[in-house]
Amino acid sequence: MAIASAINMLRETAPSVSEERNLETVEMTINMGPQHPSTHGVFRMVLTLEGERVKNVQSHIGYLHRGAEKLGESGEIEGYRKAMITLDRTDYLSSLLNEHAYVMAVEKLAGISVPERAEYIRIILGELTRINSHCMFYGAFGADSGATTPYMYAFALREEIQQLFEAVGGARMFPNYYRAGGLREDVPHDFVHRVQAIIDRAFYAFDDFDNLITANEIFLSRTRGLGILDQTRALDLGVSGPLLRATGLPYDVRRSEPYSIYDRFAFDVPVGTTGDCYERYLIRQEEMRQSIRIIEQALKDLPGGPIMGNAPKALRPPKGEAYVRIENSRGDFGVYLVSDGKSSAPYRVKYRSPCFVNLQSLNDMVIGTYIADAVVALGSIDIVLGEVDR
Amino acid sequence: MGLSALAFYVVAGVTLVSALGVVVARSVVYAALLLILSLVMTGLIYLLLLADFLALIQILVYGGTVSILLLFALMLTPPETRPQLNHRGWALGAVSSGALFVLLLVASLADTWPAAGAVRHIGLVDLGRALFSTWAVPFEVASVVLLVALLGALTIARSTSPSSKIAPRASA
Amino acid sequence: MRGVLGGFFQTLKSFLTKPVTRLYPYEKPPLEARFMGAPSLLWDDAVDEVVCVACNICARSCPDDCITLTGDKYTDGKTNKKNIIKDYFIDLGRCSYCGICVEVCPFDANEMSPHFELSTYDRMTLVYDKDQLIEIGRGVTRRTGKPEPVGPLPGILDPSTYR
Amino acid sequence: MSNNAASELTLQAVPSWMPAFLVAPMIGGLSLADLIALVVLLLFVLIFVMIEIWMERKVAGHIQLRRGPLHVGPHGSLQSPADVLKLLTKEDLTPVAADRIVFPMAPYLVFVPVFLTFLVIPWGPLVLFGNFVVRPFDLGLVYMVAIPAMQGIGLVMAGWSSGNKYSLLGSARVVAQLISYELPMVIALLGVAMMAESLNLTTIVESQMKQGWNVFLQPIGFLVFFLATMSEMSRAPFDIAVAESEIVGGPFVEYSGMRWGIFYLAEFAAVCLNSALSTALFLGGWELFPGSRALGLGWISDQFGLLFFMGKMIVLVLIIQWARFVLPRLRIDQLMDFAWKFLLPAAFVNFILTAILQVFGFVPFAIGIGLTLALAAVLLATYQARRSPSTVALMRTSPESVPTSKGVGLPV
Repeated sequence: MAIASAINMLRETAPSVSEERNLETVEMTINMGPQHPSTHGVFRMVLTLEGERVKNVQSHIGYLHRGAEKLGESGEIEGYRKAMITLDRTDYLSSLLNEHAYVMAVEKLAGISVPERAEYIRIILGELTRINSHCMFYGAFGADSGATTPYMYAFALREEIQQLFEAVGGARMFPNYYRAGGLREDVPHDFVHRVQAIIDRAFYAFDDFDNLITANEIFLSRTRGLGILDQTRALDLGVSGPLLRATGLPYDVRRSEPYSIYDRFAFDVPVGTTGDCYERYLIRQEEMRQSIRIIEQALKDLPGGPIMGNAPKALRPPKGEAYVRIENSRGDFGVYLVSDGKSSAPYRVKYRSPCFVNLQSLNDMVIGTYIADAVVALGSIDIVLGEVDR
Repeated sequence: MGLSALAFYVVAGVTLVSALGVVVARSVVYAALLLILSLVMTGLIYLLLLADFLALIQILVYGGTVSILLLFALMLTPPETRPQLNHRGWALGAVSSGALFVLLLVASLADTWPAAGAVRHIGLVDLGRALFSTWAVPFEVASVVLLVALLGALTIARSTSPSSKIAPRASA
Repeated sequence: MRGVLGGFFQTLKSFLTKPVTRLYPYEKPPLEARFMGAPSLLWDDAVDEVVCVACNICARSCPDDCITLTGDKYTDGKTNKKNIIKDYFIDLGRCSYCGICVEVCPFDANEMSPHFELSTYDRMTLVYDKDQLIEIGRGVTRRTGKPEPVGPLPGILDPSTYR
Repeated sequence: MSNNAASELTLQAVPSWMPAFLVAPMIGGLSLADLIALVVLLLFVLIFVMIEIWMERKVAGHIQLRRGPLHVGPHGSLQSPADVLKLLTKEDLTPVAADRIVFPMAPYLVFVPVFLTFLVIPWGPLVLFGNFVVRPFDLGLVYMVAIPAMQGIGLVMAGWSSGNKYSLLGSARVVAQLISYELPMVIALLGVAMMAESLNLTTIVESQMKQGWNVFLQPIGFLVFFLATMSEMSRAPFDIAVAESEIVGGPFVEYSGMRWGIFYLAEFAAVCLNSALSTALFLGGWELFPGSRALGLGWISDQFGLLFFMGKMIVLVLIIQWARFVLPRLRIDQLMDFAWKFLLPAAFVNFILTAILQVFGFVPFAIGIGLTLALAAVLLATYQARRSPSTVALMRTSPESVPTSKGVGLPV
């Protein structure tokens, strides 16, 4: 009897090892962001983990929502100018590229022509902005994969580009320099000289970038084969920019539907084959070099002449709508404007921001990888939260 | 009773108290931490017996490695859901450990021990010679046992569990 | 292995080059001629009074609504303006330094000054009144829309220092 | 042999090292000299850690085109004392979810093992001051493996008791890392022990003066030991336990003030410790250059050995710091792969080669080294061929042949 009861007691207390459940790791939900060093601002991922592995990820956005589109529709006077101020601050890394899209939309809406010189200057500054933004990606991506030095390398080059922006537009990040019909004012007289100096510097800088981590075995093993997005899935999600090109599709708005004067320049569109994080990185590295090519050609052909077209002083476009797409540093950026023909502010402003769309691919990339990979995959999308949340 | 005896009583007392704590503690992690303490104290007892090599190995293996593994397993239960130990089987535990204690007591009283001062520090060279000549077979048997345990652990770990159903997307 | 070693050599190279840091509080950054700091009110030295005529266009054009001004009847008779400002406030904590107020001003009465060091313990001190705005605007000349000045601009980077 | 147990257990008869610190106070055997030595050692560690932190920040600064600390003292050299003052005056927070008993205890359990390990290091002689070899520790090699292993418990306790999931993940990583890297490290050390036929660190240094530095006789062993210790102390690129871009500092997330400072102290003391151990075990300790004794220059090492030891140690510290600012971080599975698939086999190869050297002499050993290197080269080549770096294709396409937004189905 005593033995039987003892055995019963054992049965009660002993853990049932035979059950498979006991070998499972307990699921853990961690809250990455909005205050996390590698969620690029105020992005928040809720990760469901099994040990180190990510089982599920849920993204939360909106922490930086400022209603940029609605603010763009306000204003009793100068509404078309005011919208650009808030647009600049959505994607704060490609502000001049987005300004370009916006002024093109206004020009289309109001039927304003742009002088040659202004177009060339817009191209030069836009491509510099692209380099500026890709530098930021380079630094942030390095930091996400655990290397601290790329940030500083990237910022040394960014600093000089921003110094040029300050000289041209008066501000380093949000110059508010383009106007419907041209530019706010002409570039400084030593503009060509200074851009040339930046190009010369950039060639060395890109080599330095490459030497630092591009061929690094640890970096390769961290990024290759990670976050693969195949072409059909990418198209289904509406992904654009370097993410789409990494899947092998040479879709670049500058090439596919050349806007402004991009059809005059020879440049190559880098495409990948597998669509992993490393190829996204390589594509951005190559795009910086191609941007330099475009800038060189534009500088050579930079014409003189006026910088303002036939824009009226008080802008009041006729009733209608306009949609303009450009290739900004993150992908296919679109501006949609509606004018009611009466007010001096747009009736409706809508931005199609590439980050917001690209971010939808996060779940495809992250689920099934490790936490460390989740950070790298998020970095490879190169999000700017200001643009995602708007 | 010299100072060394005093040292022994202090160390042995701490060992016993912490060992008792292992059984009594309601939190598994506390139990594990107290177990580590008692294991390290056992190492100190070895030291007092002039078995310095054994003491260090005790600290390395039990204090450093085994206990970390133990804590590792416990940690995977998040703090808010960590199991509280129930003491339902205490009677059985008391009886079995009491029996073991009696057995050890009888065995140690039956054996003849060297006099307190006759404890000799055994050098590493002698230890090595003993392990690889006199005790070579048990030594090898022990290693085989460890290997079997290792393989068993591997088999359990690699058995199909729900966690392995998530295919890693990263092929790297 | 080669990639790792390449990183080591690259960092060794950058270890031996000159740092790019500017010691900001001790070394002032080179400000470009067009640098847009806080908006300021311009002072007409010829008649020794403020240029502004309180037309309120800047306040209405401001995307951030950071300008508040009230006008007064102009009685001095030195110029032929009808109104002059009584109060003029700019909340620099809200200002986004876009320069629209300068652009839209029909009287060239304001300009973006190089003033940018705004650190303070109290955000109310960021609301600049008329006198402060005139003070930071002293010596600033109206540049926007004027032809480019000839000669080297301050803060131009010498290309020979890059490498 | 005396019959009196108490007199038996004096510092001379007891293997003279660990009781000196732990048991000696209990048996009344701690001499004033021991006490002074301990205080001096503690002061040395504290001061060296401060210098080391300043060094690291300067190295980081200049590598990253910055300047590093500048304002406190000449070239910012007093930045570390200033930081210590700041940490001392900072509020010491204990999170609500933290465990009240374990949480405050953890930092000390991390630092104390590191400090205790400093006892075994043979610092070398200096003229006028005599030899800084503290004691001839017979089991030095076992001691220096066993005691730092205790550090892991402290880290696990810190991670668990913080009540933070990030720190929990961090301490899970610490455990995996410690267990994987302990093994290759110990096996790499077997080669050293076999070369010197002793576990005594002083003997190991002296044997290197006779037969050449271990770094030349045991290059594989040195590599394995150096990398394994770098991983043990969680330094980049093996810093997955604190990985600030993933788990924001791991076990230390919730610590603040001086408790956090003690973790920091332990981390940097560990860098110093492991550099010193590498110097003693592989770089000939306090010898000026290999073979200096044969050239009749042994007296330089005998007089100023301490300086050479410190010099080598600082060079190693600089290399460790350099690596931190170059390399990205490994992922946890890659870290495990590296330990089990590369370091462990390499350590075994080193072990076998050392056995060959000791039993069959130098010629078979040299052949073995050659074969190993050839094998490694072949393996590396196949590995590289298997994963040749991909490049991005440049599409020199005309605008017409490029897909348009309609063609790719992007929303208009």
